[in-house]
Amino acid sequence: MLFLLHEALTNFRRHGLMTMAAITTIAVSLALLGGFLLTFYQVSNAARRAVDAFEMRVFCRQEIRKEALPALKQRITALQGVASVRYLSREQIWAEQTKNYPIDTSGIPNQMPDTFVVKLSDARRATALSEEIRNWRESVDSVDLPESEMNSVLRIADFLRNVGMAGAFVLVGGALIVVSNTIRISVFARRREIKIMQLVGATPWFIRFPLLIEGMLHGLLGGALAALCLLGAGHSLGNLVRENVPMLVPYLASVDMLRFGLALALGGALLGAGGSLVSIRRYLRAL
Amino acid sequence: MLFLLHEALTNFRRHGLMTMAAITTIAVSLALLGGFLLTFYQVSNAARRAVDAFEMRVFCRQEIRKEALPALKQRITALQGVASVRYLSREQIWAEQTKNYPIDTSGIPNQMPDTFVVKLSDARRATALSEEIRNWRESVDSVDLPESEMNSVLRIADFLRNVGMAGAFVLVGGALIVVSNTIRISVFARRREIKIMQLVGATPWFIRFPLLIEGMLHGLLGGALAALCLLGAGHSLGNLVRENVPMLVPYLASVDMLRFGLALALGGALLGAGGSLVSIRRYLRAL
Amino acid sequence: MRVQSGARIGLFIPTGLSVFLPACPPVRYNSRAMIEMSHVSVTYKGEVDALCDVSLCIPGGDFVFLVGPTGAGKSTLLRLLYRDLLPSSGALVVAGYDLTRLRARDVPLLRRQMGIVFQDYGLLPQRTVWENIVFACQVLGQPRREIRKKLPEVLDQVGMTHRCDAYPGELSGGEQQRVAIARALVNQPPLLIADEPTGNLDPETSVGIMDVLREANRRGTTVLVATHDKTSVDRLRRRVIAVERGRIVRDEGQAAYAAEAIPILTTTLPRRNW
Amino acid sequence: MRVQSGARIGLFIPTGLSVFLPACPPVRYNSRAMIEMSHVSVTYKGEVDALCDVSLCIPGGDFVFLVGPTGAGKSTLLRLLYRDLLPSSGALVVAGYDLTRLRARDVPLLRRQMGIVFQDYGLLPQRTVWENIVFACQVLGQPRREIRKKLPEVLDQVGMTHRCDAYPGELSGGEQQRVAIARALVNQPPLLIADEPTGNLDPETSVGIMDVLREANRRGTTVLVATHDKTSVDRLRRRVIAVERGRIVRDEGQAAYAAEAIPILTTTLPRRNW
Ligand SMILES: Nc1ncnc2c1ncn2[C@@H]1O[C@H](COP(=O)(O)OP(=O)(O)OP(=O)(O)O)[C@@H](O)[C@H]1O
Ligand SMILES: Nc1ncnc2c1ncn2[C@@H]1O[C@H](COP(=O)(O)OP(=O)(O)OP(=O)(O)O)[C@@H](O)[C@H]1O
Ligand SMILES: [Mg+2]
Ligand SMILES: [Mg+2]
Repeated sequence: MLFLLHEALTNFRRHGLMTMAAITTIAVSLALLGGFLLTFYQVSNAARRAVDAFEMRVFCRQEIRKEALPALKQRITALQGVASVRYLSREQIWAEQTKNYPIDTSGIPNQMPDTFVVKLSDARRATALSEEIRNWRESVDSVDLPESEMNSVLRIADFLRNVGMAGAFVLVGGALIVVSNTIRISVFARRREIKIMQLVGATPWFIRFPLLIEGMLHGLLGGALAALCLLGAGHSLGNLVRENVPMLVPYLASVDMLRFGLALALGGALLGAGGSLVSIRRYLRAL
Repeated sequence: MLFLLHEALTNFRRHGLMTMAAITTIAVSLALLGGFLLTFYQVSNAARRAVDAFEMRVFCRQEIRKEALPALKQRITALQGVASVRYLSREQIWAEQTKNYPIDTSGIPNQMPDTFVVKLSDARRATALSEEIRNWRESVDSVDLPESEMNSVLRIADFLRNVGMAGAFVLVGGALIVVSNTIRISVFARRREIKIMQLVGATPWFIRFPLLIEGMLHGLLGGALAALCLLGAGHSLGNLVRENVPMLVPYLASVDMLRFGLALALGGALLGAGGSLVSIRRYLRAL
Repeated sequence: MRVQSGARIGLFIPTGLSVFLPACPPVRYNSRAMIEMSHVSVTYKGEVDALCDVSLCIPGGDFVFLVGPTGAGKSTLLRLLYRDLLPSSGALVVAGYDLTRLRARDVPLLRRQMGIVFQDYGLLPQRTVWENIVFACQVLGQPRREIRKKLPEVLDQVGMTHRCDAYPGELSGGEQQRVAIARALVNQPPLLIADEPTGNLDPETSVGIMDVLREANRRGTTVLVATHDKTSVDRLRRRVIAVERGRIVRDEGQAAYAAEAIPILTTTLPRRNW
Repeated sequence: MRVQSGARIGLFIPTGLSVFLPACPPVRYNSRAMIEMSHVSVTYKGEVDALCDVSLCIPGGDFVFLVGPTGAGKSTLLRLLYRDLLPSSGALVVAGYDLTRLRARDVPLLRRQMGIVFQDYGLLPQRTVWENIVFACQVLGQPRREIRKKLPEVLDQVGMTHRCDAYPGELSGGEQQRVAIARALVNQPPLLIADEPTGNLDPETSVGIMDVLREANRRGTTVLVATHDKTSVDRLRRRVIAVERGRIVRDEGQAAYAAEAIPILTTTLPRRNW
């Protein structure tokens, strides 16, 4: 075991160029893949938050009694898909109106209704919810929902998610192609060595294992390199966002970069090991 | 010449695996690069159009004479950074207001001013323009500019452009690394052949030229493959956008995909040729 | 970490290595013959007939020369024995393994029964002379301490002790050939197959190498040598199998040798006018 | 497109090819000697002294054997001549080129003056026998029609006509060696360097190959052959240079040969007890 590991490590020295090439190629592929996944995650997260930012406004009937309001608030809160409910009294609203539009409101009585501002936890249920609440005729006058904007944003978010998923698949495919090509070539360049080892009586596993470990190490190092790059890039990008476009900050999702990096490195290792296994098999099978 | 080309082509057959690996790797790299560039172009274009969508409203003084309005319109249009000016008479506006808010407007006289809706050709000049127009005290009452939203969008657009540029550089670097690795390995695998050719008396160019052509063809084919994929992907993405998120259509830029594909293929050829040249030199220099 | 235990880990191959050896050994025939070939033919790519209906029996402990002009099929015959090739037809039993029925995963077991000197040496280019020979021992799962003990001896036999840290690319043709021989000998295999082991050696060294082979034979190894070196063939006076155009044209045992020595060797006599 | 013109383009190498030949040939010394070596030493990697203070003069038209035990430095000496190596010290003029001053880009010019048979054959593995030999001609910019005319002859000389569409990997050792010899001979170079050209050949074929070399020599080619094949050395009775541990220990011209033949050849005599 130890000896085979040692083999794999000395192979690094023996095939300097190949090692360098394999590691950097894997690093680039995984960095691109990881970068895309992170971007995709951030974008779809931002889209989700944009949708979440939409509020539904429930306007109560003018004749509603103040005592009935807490019960109504309760009733709305209890509905499925509602995240939070905030009460705005008609006096509050009117005070604000008169402050903002002194000309338009001068000499007019307070026509504003008591209002509940409803934040939704599931934007997709918005229409259904508004329908339901609108049916409470005894207390609710009307429900205001920025339906068309919300639908637009929802559709865009959906679209982005789907396209992003497809893109991720394509990228994974691309990374697989590139990495497997690299490993295949580097095993191909050693087919004579493999042949000699077989002729000397080495079992397939005896040949395969060091190459496997080597491929795994290539993948691991490449993945780690990619993770490092992404960590750095993500950090400085985060800073840039905070400095230049602070209005985007609420839309940022925080990512556990340590975990992500680990996943990337492990993914690389898996990719490398798998790639070697597959490409060695060809040369081992020919007796 | 012809003979050397023939050499390069038969090398395709001689090194099947290498050829396949090189072409697919180059194709993947270039497709990713191209895809990123296209996305980046679309996004920054969309951001630009979003900024362009903002309008400045110029409210005229109540006492302005109708005859003075065309001159004013002329004057605004003549300003630098103004794309178009649309006139809304106070009567028009009031009519719309009364229709939309019958309760709020009933029994009030028309307080609306004559208004010019100004589309900007350069959002960056918006603040300066508004300042200037605001100074025309004799005819202009006030200027309304959605400054904060506009600034937000502008900053986001700028940010996206800069990050995109950086991303493009990183991607170009990544593609260069991957492609040069691939070509380097495939030349490395042939170093013995190159050595033999030298010993038989072949001049460096006699060795280099077929490899160069070969690298170029790899790049060309890889680039063409990438272009084809992008063409297909772009087309179906465009259709998807039209079907699912029609509200995004006005933000779409049309790209001359034929030209883009050609550029990609040519870029690939250049990359391949350059990569081979550089990596062959190493083996040629050693006597 | 104690140096002592670290050193031990470094020196021994852990028993976990045994997973790399096939679990159940295949059936071995109980035959006195080391090599039994009957009606074997080999056709490359359906075109070149390299061997035609060759039958042959080499008992264990024999020392056999395989001679014949270039392209006669000597290497092809040897490649059959270590199952680098499968015969197009015919039966073949080597060291008790029926090669026509041997499963692919048992091939390493067969090859561990033999030491092989390849015509093109077949040294691993990225390993030093020492590492090349060590590799052949590690394949058998031998503990490193034992390997370290026996290596100097075999290197000394072929006279390559002074260059043991060189890479094959840094050796002369003859030196590479001697390393290949050392690698084949190091495990004292029951069967030794040597393809042109003295092709790049000067006559003196050739004689030395042949003596090493003879010594191995005396210790019980069956030796099969393909060679053009008729001087050695002549000197050792062992069984000679002559191949020509894929057929065995002569097979002269040790007994018959003395009487028919001259006809075989005519071509090597300096005076021959060709 | 007319078939006729298409065929012509295919058959001729356009004159545009001349850009691939260096423009100005380097100064060539007007010396009668084909090879002049004086006080040449070669030290590999600062450790191994492969050649020590070797001086040597081979006039044009000579036929010289280079003999010596393995690792003596024969291949090293030959590699110097085709500038695969630069001497660590000393002066070296080959075919009129001063190798210590030859610019890298003029090296191809030097190598075109010679045909080389490498000890490890050095065939291009991805090309057939035919293509390998064609390549050596194309390097000189010869028109394809001419190449096609002379190839069969040289293939016939080494007896490889029947295998001319095979790849080197599909040939036996001796066959590869013969292809390498054919490639070296095909351009009828002024200088022929052969490293162990008969190492993998049977005695009969060896004699045939040596005759081919002698024939080339008779047509004016200077021939330098490193070999262990003392039968041939003996038979041809030419100048013999013996190298041992990097030094020239004997240099016996054709004239001196007859008298001193026996001492050189003792080691090849079958009866010698070693
Ligand atoms: N892989 C192959 N494909 C096709 N033909 C082959 C292959 N290997 C060998 N041959 C042919 O089979 C014949 C016998 O080859 P083999 O290598 O057995 O000869 P040999 O007796 O070893 O010759 P030498 O003494 O030159 O090594 C030759 O004609 C050779 O060209
Ligand atoms: N690239 C190298 N690096 C280091 N040492 C080398 C190198 N090439 C050859 N040598 C050493 O130089 C010495 C002379 O080698 P050379 O190849 O010239 O011998 P040779 O006379 O051709 O032997 P042979 O008859 O076996 O081919 C040998 O000891 C060899 O190990
Ligand atoms: Mg052979
Ligand atoms: Mg040599």
